[in-house]
Amino acid sequence: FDPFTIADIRAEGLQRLEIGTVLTYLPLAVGDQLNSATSRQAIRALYASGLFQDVQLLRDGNTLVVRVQERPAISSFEIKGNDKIGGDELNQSLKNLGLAEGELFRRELLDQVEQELRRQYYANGYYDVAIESKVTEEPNNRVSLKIEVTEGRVTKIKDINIIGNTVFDDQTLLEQLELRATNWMPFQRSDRYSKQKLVGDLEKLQSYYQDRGYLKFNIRSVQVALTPEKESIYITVNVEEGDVYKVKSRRFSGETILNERFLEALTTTRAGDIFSRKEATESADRIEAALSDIGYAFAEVTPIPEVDEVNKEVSINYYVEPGKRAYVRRISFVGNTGTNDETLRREMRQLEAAPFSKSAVERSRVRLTRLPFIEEAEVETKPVPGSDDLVDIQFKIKERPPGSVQFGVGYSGAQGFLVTGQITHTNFLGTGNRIDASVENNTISRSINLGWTDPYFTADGISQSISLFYRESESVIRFSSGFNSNILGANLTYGIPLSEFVSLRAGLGFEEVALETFPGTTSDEVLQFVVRNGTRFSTYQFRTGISYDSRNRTFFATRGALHALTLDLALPGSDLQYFNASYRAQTYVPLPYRFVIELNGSVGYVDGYGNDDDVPPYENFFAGGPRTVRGYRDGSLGPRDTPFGNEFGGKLRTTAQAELVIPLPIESDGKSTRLSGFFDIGNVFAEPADFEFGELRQSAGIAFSWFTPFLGLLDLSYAFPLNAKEGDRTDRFQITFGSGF
Amino acid sequence: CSKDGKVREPAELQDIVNPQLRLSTVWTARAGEGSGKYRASLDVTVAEDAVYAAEVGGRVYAFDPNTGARLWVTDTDARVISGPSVSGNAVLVGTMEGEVIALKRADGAPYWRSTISSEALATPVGDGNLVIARAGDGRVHALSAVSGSALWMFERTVPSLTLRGLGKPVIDGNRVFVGMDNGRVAALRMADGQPIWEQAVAAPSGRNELERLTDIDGALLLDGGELYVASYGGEVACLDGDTGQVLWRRAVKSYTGPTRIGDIIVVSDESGVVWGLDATTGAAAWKNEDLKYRRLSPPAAFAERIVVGDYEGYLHWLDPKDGRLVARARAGRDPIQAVPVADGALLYVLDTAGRLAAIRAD
Amino acid sequence: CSADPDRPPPTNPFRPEQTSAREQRLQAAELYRLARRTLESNDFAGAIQRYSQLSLRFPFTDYAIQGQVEKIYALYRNYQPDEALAEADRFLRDYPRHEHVAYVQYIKGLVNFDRDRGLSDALGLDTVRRDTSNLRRAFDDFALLVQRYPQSPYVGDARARMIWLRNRLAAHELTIVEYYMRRGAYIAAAKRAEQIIAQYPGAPATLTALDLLAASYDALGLREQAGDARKLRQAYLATAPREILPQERQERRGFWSRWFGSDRGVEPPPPAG
Amino acid sequence: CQLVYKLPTRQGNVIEQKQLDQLKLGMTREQVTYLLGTPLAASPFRTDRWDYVGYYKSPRGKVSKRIVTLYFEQDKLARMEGVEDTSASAGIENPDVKTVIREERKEAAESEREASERDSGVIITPQ
Repeated sequence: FDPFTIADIRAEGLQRLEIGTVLTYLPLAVGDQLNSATSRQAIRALYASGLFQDVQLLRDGNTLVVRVQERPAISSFEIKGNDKIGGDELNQSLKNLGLAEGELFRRELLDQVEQELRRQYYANGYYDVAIESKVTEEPNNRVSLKIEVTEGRVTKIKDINIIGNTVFDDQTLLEQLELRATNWMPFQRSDRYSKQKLVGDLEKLQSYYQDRGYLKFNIRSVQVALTPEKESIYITVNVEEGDVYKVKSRRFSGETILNERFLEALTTTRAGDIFSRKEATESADRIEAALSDIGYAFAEVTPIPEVDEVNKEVSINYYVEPGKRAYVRRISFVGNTGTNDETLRREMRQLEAAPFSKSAVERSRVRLTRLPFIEEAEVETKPVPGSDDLVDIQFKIKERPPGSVQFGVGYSGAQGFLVTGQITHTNFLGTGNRIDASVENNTISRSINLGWTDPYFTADGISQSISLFYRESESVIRFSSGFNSNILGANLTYGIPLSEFVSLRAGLGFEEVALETFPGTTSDEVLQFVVRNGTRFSTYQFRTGISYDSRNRTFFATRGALHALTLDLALPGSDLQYFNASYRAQTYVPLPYRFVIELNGSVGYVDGYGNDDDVPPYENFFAGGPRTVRGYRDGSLGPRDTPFGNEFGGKLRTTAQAELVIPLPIESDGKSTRLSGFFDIGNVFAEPADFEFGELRQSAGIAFSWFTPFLGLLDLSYAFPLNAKEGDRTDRFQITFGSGF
Repeated sequence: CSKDGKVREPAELQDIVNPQLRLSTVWTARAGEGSGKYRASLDVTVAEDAVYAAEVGGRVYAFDPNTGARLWVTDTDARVISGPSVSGNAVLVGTMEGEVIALKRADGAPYWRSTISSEALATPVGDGNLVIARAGDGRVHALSAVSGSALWMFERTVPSLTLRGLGKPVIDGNRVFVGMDNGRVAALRMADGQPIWEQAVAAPSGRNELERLTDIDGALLLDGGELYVASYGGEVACLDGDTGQVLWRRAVKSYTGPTRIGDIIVVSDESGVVWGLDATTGAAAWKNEDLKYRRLSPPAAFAERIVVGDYEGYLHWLDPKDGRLVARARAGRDPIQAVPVADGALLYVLDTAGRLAAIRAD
Repeated sequence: CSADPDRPPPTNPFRPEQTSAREQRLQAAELYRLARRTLESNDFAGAIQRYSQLSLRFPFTDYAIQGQVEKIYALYRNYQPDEALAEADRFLRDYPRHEHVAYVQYIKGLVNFDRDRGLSDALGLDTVRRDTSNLRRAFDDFALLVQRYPQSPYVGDARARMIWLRNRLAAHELTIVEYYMRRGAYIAAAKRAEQIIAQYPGAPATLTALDLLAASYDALGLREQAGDARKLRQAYLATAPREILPQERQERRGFWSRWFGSDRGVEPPPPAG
Repeated sequence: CQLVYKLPTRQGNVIEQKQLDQLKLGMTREQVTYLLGTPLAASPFRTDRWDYVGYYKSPRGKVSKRIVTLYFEQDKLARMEGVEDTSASAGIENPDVKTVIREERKEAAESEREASERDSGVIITPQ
């Protein structure tokens, strides 16, 4: 229509909205010139507001008539039948999409949701799903939406078949993969097919071969086939193995920045070794980490294999691209409503106003996720506008409830049945300090412990912990020589890191002990001790210890070693002056075919010093039982008291355990079960001088330990005492479980 | 018409008022454990002197066609996934380890073994001097029938998601027809494997991998110069054998092969509906929905009627004129996925548990 | 098979079109008064329910629009911050020129202001160390209110809260400077201190920031910069002593009480009609 | 050096001698930033001078620090201080390779142990 100046503006078709609203979004006003350009612009502006389904500009004389049809609002929105996929995170994503009661309805929104739901079902292995959405008109320009999902059967992997593998058998290769064919395990989820997991698995297969010298290994093709009833999936992987390659040499190219000496130190691929892609990529990562230590955050180091086909050798050329140097301006945290900023910032390995190191930032993110009160941490690097080498880093934190209550039940030969309860709060007032209270009750003793730990007493990670405990033990019932001891104590300890595997522990302790003796059952030695020292005494102790721990796992380790030297000294001026020194060693020697040799050894020596060399009976060492020498009843080795012949313990204990770990077929990575043949040797002596090799009791047998989801660590052992002397109490079969360790 | 509950409930069977055939089982035999938990293309093959069957455990059997007595059994000690088929004096089977194994027809003695590029999912077929074997990765291998040595190889890419199983190639004189997973049929020259023609039966359509499935898994039917093809992509088509030109198409989605009786082409579709199509025009003569969702085996012709097996081991006979159910028999409890084979007066049926039965109708 | 149970029978007598417009307004007014009384009796959940009913059954009356304003207030008092903010944004989008727009903007500020105040705030414990993004959003909401609706009755209270928020944000930044000093990252500490001085000039934390700035430059051996920092500190002390009293004393004067009581005195505005 | 293994602290710019040698009087601020990067320690209250500070403290406490101050008149480089003394530049220019390797090894050991604890479902209250 021909242009005219607007005298008045009128709106038609408004239901829920007001004329004021239209005028706000309409870029035209009375007196403006209306022509094809401005009218097109006006229509686009009204559509952009998202309020209207249809907009028309009409002319009535000099009045501009804006005829609109409002978008219907959603009166009700419902998804039915989606119990496998859904829950609140689906509703949340739908809300963000704009599909919630009260929002305005758009048809393409519904298609988007349907596609998203179908994609999620396929990703979880539900190929048989049927999704149907219904839109019903309702009065007052409203619509109600209903999406009906019929999930059908889940599709499981029936068989994964690898063709063309000669060097490694199917079983070894299949174990590397995350996807597994359906096996006997209940609640198995690894047989659900997902494309991402398959891609990940193919990479694992590729690196399994390339880490063992098969540089030219290649996956020729992969077929994923579905049965017509859509209940099973067959995966076929066709591979070509190629030959084994050895490393000939290594060289560095590109802009290396660092001098040769540093680069040599950072790479571990030596000439003559079998080529391993893992070694090559790890060396490249180390160079990248070194470069990013001086600000080359975006450094890229690619190990390029230069292959000499004739004699099957490869020389690795580390091509370095340092990229631009960058610095970090600010690090900020979002989402920590329950945690202090400092509690997170002290985990950072990247500082502000410092060179930007991507590996340091990633390490910081991983450290955050390891905090007990953090569930998830994501990091985002944003360049600072106006500068070309400054970045800001933002960590998005998702917190986890810090408190936890644990109950455990246990049983061990020495302590009988054991019930433990523990309450921990890992983020007291957001400071990251941990407070815990635990109660333990078993047949021979009851104890209550209260603990408070600050992992970052100093910014560099020296930890401080304070604990109070009260322990009542009635050893009159169990084996020992008939006395009760009630100990009330407190400890202040500091943990000081000395190097990446060595840490020092130092601190002070105070103990108030009360002994109870019973004329009928207490042994003479204890009675003499009480005569000399009375029944109540308090000791001030200096506790220290240094430990080297490079084991790769706390339980069922397969590599590394542990050496722990501890000394508890009752200081002069306390009622009793004695010291308790012990050394414990544990080394793991991996053997081929996943066998492991575990060697344990321990020496403990307690003695008085200065004028009285009396050692309180409850500090004596005992031997026998699962922790020391299996096959003998708990604590039954060593000197006996007079006149009842109960075990009295001794000042010196020496034990050694050698175990050959046998790999189990059912659970190959040995994370929660361990079967081993063992040989134990050890004993307790009243005085160090009494040590005699012949007296050391020996035993050999089979042990099985298993991490049960409910009972904690379960230890079973069946042992044959080899040189039991008469009077020894032997137990061939011994069991302990629960947190009694 | 209950809205929720499981998708696709198998239809209940109604009794047959007056069966037109009196069926009796002449003999039954056990061919090992059958296809076990796998979905395999193990079917029974009938020759003049013997009936052959194989099992996933690796054993291949030969039985006397009339008495069912076992002539010989050989353990190939491999996971047999397809076959057996007869070629000249050899019996051929395909394995999951990508091997084609030939045994002497007379006594089952090992003849030769040859490795192809992937799982031999389709039954290898041979014309006495050349054996055509199809591998799961989309390659068609031609092996010498005498020594198993590779002669030529034809290859097409395989879609990222396919239906398990491959169609049995059909040899016709100096050419072989192959129905592929990408919904196309190719005619290859037996001499050198060069493609004579290639024709798309169904084009992949739909937004996700599942909707784009167009496999031709059922066996092709060559009859009088025309080739009848059923594809999962939603089309049954009739192609001219020489040029591959499409004579007619019909929108029926099926993963099992068609069969012919009189001038009716019979195909059972993916949801268990049995269709009768006019052979020359493709128009739907009749459609029987009584066996919906009963996971039907490929149909076959026997005693002038159509026979098809289902997932509970029943055999159903339909009248070719109007598709009505006219007779029913039951050999065992286990699903019948292999196509029943008629030879003279007997119908040989193999179920997935390895039970082989010979049935007579009069 | 059974018809879809929840499809209303075709001849549904309750379809509003069949009643006349005048009768409709009467019913709407009645429902609105009922909703308002529930609101005033602090039964916020019940009020929210009635307001939704009002806008569902009589969507085109001005009562419904007024109901929407009061529903936002009810959601805020019912500790549903996300829904309150969503309703508020929807209202501002639909009715940008409504007379109560300033009130809705003010409520948005209040929602963000109170959102993270948990138990430890109520106990008066020092939560200055935690995530401040909601406090920043509250600051921006109030700033928008003051800038866009200068004569609205809520500007006074909004400005007071903005000052309190600014001091709170400055104190938060200060804890980070203190940490970097302890950690020995002196340039990081200096840069953060400079940012506090530049961004929050009036806040009491700025004074301590200046001390730390001088200390960090000393540690780095940049004596001139350390001298500048000390000179700036003197200048600060001279110009606005009252404004930057140390943080604690300002709190104790009971700027307004932290408890849940008095600062919630803000009632929704009376209805238009 | 002290016994306790502390975290390394690196602050400020990485100052490389070969970049410093290319500095010439009269250069504009952009040219200087192109060579040395943004001066992290520059103070907003003194716009006429840029301080490039490099600082590194090794885990054992060995500190290497370097300060280069550039004075500008009418946005042109007029005077330079600290450009020659290359005493501490080694510590600033080169990464502390020993620490990098040690940190990587420590991280790998910790993450492997932590992963095993998570898999085996044990909740170890760290001592």
